[in-house]
Amino acid sequence: MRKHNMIAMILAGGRGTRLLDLTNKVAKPAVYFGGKYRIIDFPLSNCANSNISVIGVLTQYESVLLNSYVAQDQRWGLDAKDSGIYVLPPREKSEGFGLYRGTADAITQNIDFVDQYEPDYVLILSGDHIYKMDYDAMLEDHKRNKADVTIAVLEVPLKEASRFGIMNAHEDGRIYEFEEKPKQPKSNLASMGIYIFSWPLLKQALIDDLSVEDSNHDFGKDIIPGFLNSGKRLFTHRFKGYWKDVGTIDSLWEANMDLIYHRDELNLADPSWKIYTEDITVPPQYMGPNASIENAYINQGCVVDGTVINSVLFTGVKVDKGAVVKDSVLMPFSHIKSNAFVQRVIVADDVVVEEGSKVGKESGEIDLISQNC
Amino acid sequence: MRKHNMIAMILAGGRGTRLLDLTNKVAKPAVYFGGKYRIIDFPLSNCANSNISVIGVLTQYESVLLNSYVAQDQRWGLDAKDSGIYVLPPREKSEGFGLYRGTADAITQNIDFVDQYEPDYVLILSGDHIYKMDYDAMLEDHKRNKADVTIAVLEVPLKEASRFGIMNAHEDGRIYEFEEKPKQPKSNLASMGIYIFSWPLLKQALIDDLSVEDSNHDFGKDIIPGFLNSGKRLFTHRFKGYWKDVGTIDSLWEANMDLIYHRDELNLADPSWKIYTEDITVPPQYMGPNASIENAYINQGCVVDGTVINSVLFTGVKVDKGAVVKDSVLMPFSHIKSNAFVQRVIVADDVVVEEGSKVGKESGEIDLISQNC
Amino acid sequence: MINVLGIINYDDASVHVAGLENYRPIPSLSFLARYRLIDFALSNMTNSGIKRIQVYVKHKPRSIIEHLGSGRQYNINSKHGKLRILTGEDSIQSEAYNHDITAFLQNMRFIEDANQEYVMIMPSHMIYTVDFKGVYKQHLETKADVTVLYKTVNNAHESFMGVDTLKLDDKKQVLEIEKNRGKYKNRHISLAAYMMSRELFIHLIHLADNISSLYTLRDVLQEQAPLLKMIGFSVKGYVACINSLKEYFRVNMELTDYNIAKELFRDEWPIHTRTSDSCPAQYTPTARVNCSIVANGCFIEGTVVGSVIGRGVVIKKGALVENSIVLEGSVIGEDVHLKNVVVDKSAVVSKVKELVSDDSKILYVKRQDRV
Amino acid sequence: MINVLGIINYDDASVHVAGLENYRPIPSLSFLARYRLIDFALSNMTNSGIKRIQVYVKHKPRSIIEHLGSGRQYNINSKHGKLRILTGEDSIQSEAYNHDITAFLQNMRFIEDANQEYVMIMPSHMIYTVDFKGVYKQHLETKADVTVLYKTVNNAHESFMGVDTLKLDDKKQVLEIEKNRGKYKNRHISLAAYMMSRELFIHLIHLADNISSLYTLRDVLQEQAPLLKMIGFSVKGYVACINSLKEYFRVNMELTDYNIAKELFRDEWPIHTRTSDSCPAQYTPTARVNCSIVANGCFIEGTVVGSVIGRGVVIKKGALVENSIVLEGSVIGEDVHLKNVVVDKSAVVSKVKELVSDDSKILYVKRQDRV
Repeated sequence: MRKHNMIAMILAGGRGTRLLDLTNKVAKPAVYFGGKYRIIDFPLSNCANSNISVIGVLTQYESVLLNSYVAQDQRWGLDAKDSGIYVLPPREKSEGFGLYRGTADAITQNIDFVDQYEPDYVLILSGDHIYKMDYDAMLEDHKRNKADVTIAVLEVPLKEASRFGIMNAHEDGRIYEFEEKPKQPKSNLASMGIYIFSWPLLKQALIDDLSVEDSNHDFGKDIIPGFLNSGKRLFTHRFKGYWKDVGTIDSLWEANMDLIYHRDELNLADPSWKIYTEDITVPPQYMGPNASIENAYINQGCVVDGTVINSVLFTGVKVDKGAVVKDSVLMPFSHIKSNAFVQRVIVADDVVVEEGSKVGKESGEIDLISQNC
Repeated sequence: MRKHNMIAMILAGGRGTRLLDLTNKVAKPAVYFGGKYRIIDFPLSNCANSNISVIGVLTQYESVLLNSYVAQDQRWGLDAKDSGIYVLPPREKSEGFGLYRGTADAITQNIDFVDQYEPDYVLILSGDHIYKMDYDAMLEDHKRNKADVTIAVLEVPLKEASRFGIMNAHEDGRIYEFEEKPKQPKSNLASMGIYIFSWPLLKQALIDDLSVEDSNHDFGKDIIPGFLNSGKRLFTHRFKGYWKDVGTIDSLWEANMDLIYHRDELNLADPSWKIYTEDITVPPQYMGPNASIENAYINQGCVVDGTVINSVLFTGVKVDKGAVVKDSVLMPFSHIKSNAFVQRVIVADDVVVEEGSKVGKESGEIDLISQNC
Repeated sequence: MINVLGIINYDDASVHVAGLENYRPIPSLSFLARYRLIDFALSNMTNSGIKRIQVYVKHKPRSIIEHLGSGRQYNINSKHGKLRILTGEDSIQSEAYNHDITAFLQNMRFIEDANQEYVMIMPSHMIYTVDFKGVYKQHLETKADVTVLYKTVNNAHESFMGVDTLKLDDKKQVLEIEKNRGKYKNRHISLAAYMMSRELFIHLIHLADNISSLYTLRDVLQEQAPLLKMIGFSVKGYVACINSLKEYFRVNMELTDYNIAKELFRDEWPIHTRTSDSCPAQYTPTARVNCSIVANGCFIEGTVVGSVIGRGVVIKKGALVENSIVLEGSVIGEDVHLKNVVVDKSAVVSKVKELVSDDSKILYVKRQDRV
Repeated sequence: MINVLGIINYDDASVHVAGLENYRPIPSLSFLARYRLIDFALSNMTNSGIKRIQVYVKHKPRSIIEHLGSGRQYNINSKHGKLRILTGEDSIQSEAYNHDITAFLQNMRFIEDANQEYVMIMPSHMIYTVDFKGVYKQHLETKADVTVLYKTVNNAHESFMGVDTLKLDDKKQVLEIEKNRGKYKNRHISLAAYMMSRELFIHLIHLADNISSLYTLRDVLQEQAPLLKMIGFSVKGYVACINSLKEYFRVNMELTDYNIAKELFRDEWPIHTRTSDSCPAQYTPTARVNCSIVANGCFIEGTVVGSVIGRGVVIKKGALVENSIVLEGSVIGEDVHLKNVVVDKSAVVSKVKELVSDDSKILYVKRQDRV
């Protein structure tokens, strides 16, 4: 097995129950975003663009779709000889079966997997977030600081800081304190849940953590505080740019709308940092004689002969003549039939909105349309 | 998702305990065979050569190595757009966690996976056997016979037939009876555990089987007899050629020796039906000034400066000056140091036989050398 | 499974797509915003279960090499299958000698070493879909020496100029092959796609070479037609032949009608191509787009009508693109008006505000040009 | 990470491996039973973290296209990375004009569009291992215009004929470049491998073209050497230059000594190549093999001494192969005796039982020949 400098482990076990029916059949990281992507395309593409070639994806729950989605490593170019994406659900061992009990435990149960590659460093990521980030630059920071742990942090408005895990750091970036959702935050540097650990050190900490009786086996609650207490060198890595956790139907809708209203914040057209995804075989998009398109983000395979305003249309969506789609997100292969009226909704994949139907409302919460109507 | 005519499901959950230490760390399908291969390379390469492009591999137990091995689908050329090898260990569902309770249950728990590809046919295979077989020809038989189920069978000596599942069939190949290990076998056609099912039919049978109280959820014990009883069209597909189940150290050693003594039976040099495997980066094999090679099967990366007789040497094996290797199988990167004497053994991967050591014996059972000595 | 070696042949020497062909070989001509011509021939082959394919490229192989890669996007198994790109290996003194028979002879060992019993030979400039499993079945059933694909058309007086037409008897046996000179409306147009045994193919190559060093496969087939059992296979559905800039333009325009395009793009017969991993097309509040085909990665602020817009094209505010084809990566500047124009890759039209022509003449803007 | 575009350049026009070069370009020359020459340059690049690589191929690109594929075997990410095969796009009238500067000019847009700040240019006929991260570091530290790799040798009177040598001052600054005429034993041999900014590279290409349409990159560098800060980077370990059949033979033979080969093949610096998926080598009870390198897929019944045996070679009973190179797929028949012979691919030596030469002259058997 070829030695690798750094491998990535993506925590993709999130169930995403607040995304309602969207996560009935798929785990949250496999939820659609941005006209052609799934959320987990972001960390996976970031890895590929950051020269990381081995990735473990830690899944849990009903995840056959997520598992088979990420297993196609050529989608992210990770099909070179010593590259690969490996799906790591909980497994039976001779000592019996165990679900992952916490974020740290998910790694602990896969120490044998990581050891195969003899990495110097391990990058821990979440599969739930939308952002573009160069992990190679973060590793450079880690090395320059001679850090034991480097934690990516994001400036948040101070008044919102109490919703996050906050890192209190010296000017040189060295962290002296970590507060989970502090009532009186001392800083506005929120942890993004992205860590680089020197692997031998992490491995030892994970093994030690197994025998701590009241441990939650969690990075934020146990491993990071443990390192801080034992005087290890923890450093921040500042991230600037778009970052979003799309935990609810409203925030998922908002993030999609950001692509229309805030094109520069999350620019998916940048050729130097492409987000890769599944390549579905469909013809190019067709705009019919009655089409009216205004402020939209539309993927190939769409056939539009109606009106589309301020909306995101995924692969293969059809909007028939006379139909009006406003302020909405239409997921793959959904079909808005003629004279239907669709406003401020997310239409789930393969859903048909029948002729003349009206869904959504002018204001308030975003509706999820997950059944034909 | 593109519709597929036939997909394959490989039962790869075998623990292989009779292979002793060889299966401590890896499941039986990942055990090494034939100088450069692992056992599961055979069914996987057969699939690739038979134009099957989607394969589910059903694993169980401690299988991280097996899982990451088969996940590298480019090894078998299965990295085209709509191709892939998918690892399917047991998983948690909303109704709780379950191991695979039997061969049929392994498929039942993955009905959702199979359904993604809308196959007309499903091929069920075992990951444990060494053979070359064209499943496309078997499918042709299945279609021509308008069969509901086609079962690959092999002629075995009648006196050994009572060790197998025996198919009693009419002249046209239609099976009228199945006997598991019969004391008085009526035929010598043994089931190879290779089935083609028309998927809609199998799916219904699997669902029905769930509610049968005393079912073993096993193809041989439940599903096949059930189909026979209900008058379905079951046909044999005759296989001629080399086939081996390597369940013990002795039979694994024998199968390796077959490559030297019976070159024509399992010809791995045939360019029209290659067996594909991991491509480990090593230099070509070196034969030193003191090498003496006689009747051997030697893979790239080996460095031989000693005597090798009637033996199989895997990738990267070293045999130093003055060492003698006779009638043995040396697994990857094992090292026989100078003046050691090795006879009738399997040396496990990475094991070192020290200078002057003597292992194995002239006759009797084959020893497995799994520790440095 | 069909026991057939696929061969994408050179396009006929009479195929000339003025302007565009200076920069890439015909097979890698951009088509309908996201395809290359060769995608249709290759998708037909792999969708039909042909797994080993040879692609002969005359000139400038780079774009083909990059577009095809290992053939993964066409669902070719990268171990058991094989997509081989073959060029003439020796330097050719005169262009006249640089034809398909020369290329086949130079690569004869790859034809001889194949273990398929039959070959299916076709060029890449004919656009249609066909299941070769049906062709194979007919070929075996009729015991034909050669099965030749054809399309019965009623517009041979306007399109398919210079293309071979077949004179068939009532059993579809080919009696004669002659060029379409545009005299008649109704013709059986040969698609220059042939199935035959590999043995006969090799024989014909050597025969052609013996008769004349300028003979092409088409020439030897025409000459041998009376001696061979050559049977036609009728192709249904949409067929186009891209053999001139005029036809290239007309066909692209015709397919901006979704009802016509549906004949070519059927769910069960995917046309595969290489993904560029570009993001969805972006339309700003000022965009107006009708009767058009738009590829991913475009950024559209202006008005587009009856046009084909390639990947990553930018159409700026106030621009009006009518009845035009804009290829990958080009920029149409503010207030520019295009009508009946083909803009080649990575060009910028911004200084000249009017590039307007009537239907009878198509304007062409060169690759990377600044206009 | 290093911010470098890798360029595999044409080999020097003085490189001629008689016989073998008629069938393939130098970069795809078979080497040491299972490699092609280009594997070494490419492995050096990808092992060093160079992810975007251009390979310039002069003639007969097929074997290179097939060998390289998408570059997966060299660990190039197939999305973010890029292995691009570039050929001269225009037909060249005279071979003298068909040099590297012409090829760079014809593909200038791919050089201009790259977003790496530096380039690393090297040919494929020099065999050695080097970590370009070290070169990059030195290049930045010394603020050199050009860093040129060299090897200090003591056999310049026998090997490296016609290769550039460097005259260096004590700070490794290059004072002069001159051809090795074999007059001296101890020389600093230039490996024709240069690191420079992409900007300077583009400048030099245009400069060369302005000075003379026959100037190569090497020529302009030699001429500009006094004006540039050109610093040497000393390569340690095994270095060979395959510029003649004699050197090709000698180097293969030299590397049959495992102790010498160990210098080139180090565990932490894998030399990648394309797998042929062949089975292990088979030795029958009559086989005798010493001091030799054997590739997979061979079937050996005879005696092999001090030789390099390529993939899938068959050596029959009674055959004696001494001090020879047998390339892929060839068959050495019963009782045939070879000594100091190079047998090209897929040849069969069976009728002539003695092909024996002394050390001073190497015999060559053509590809697919029947002897």
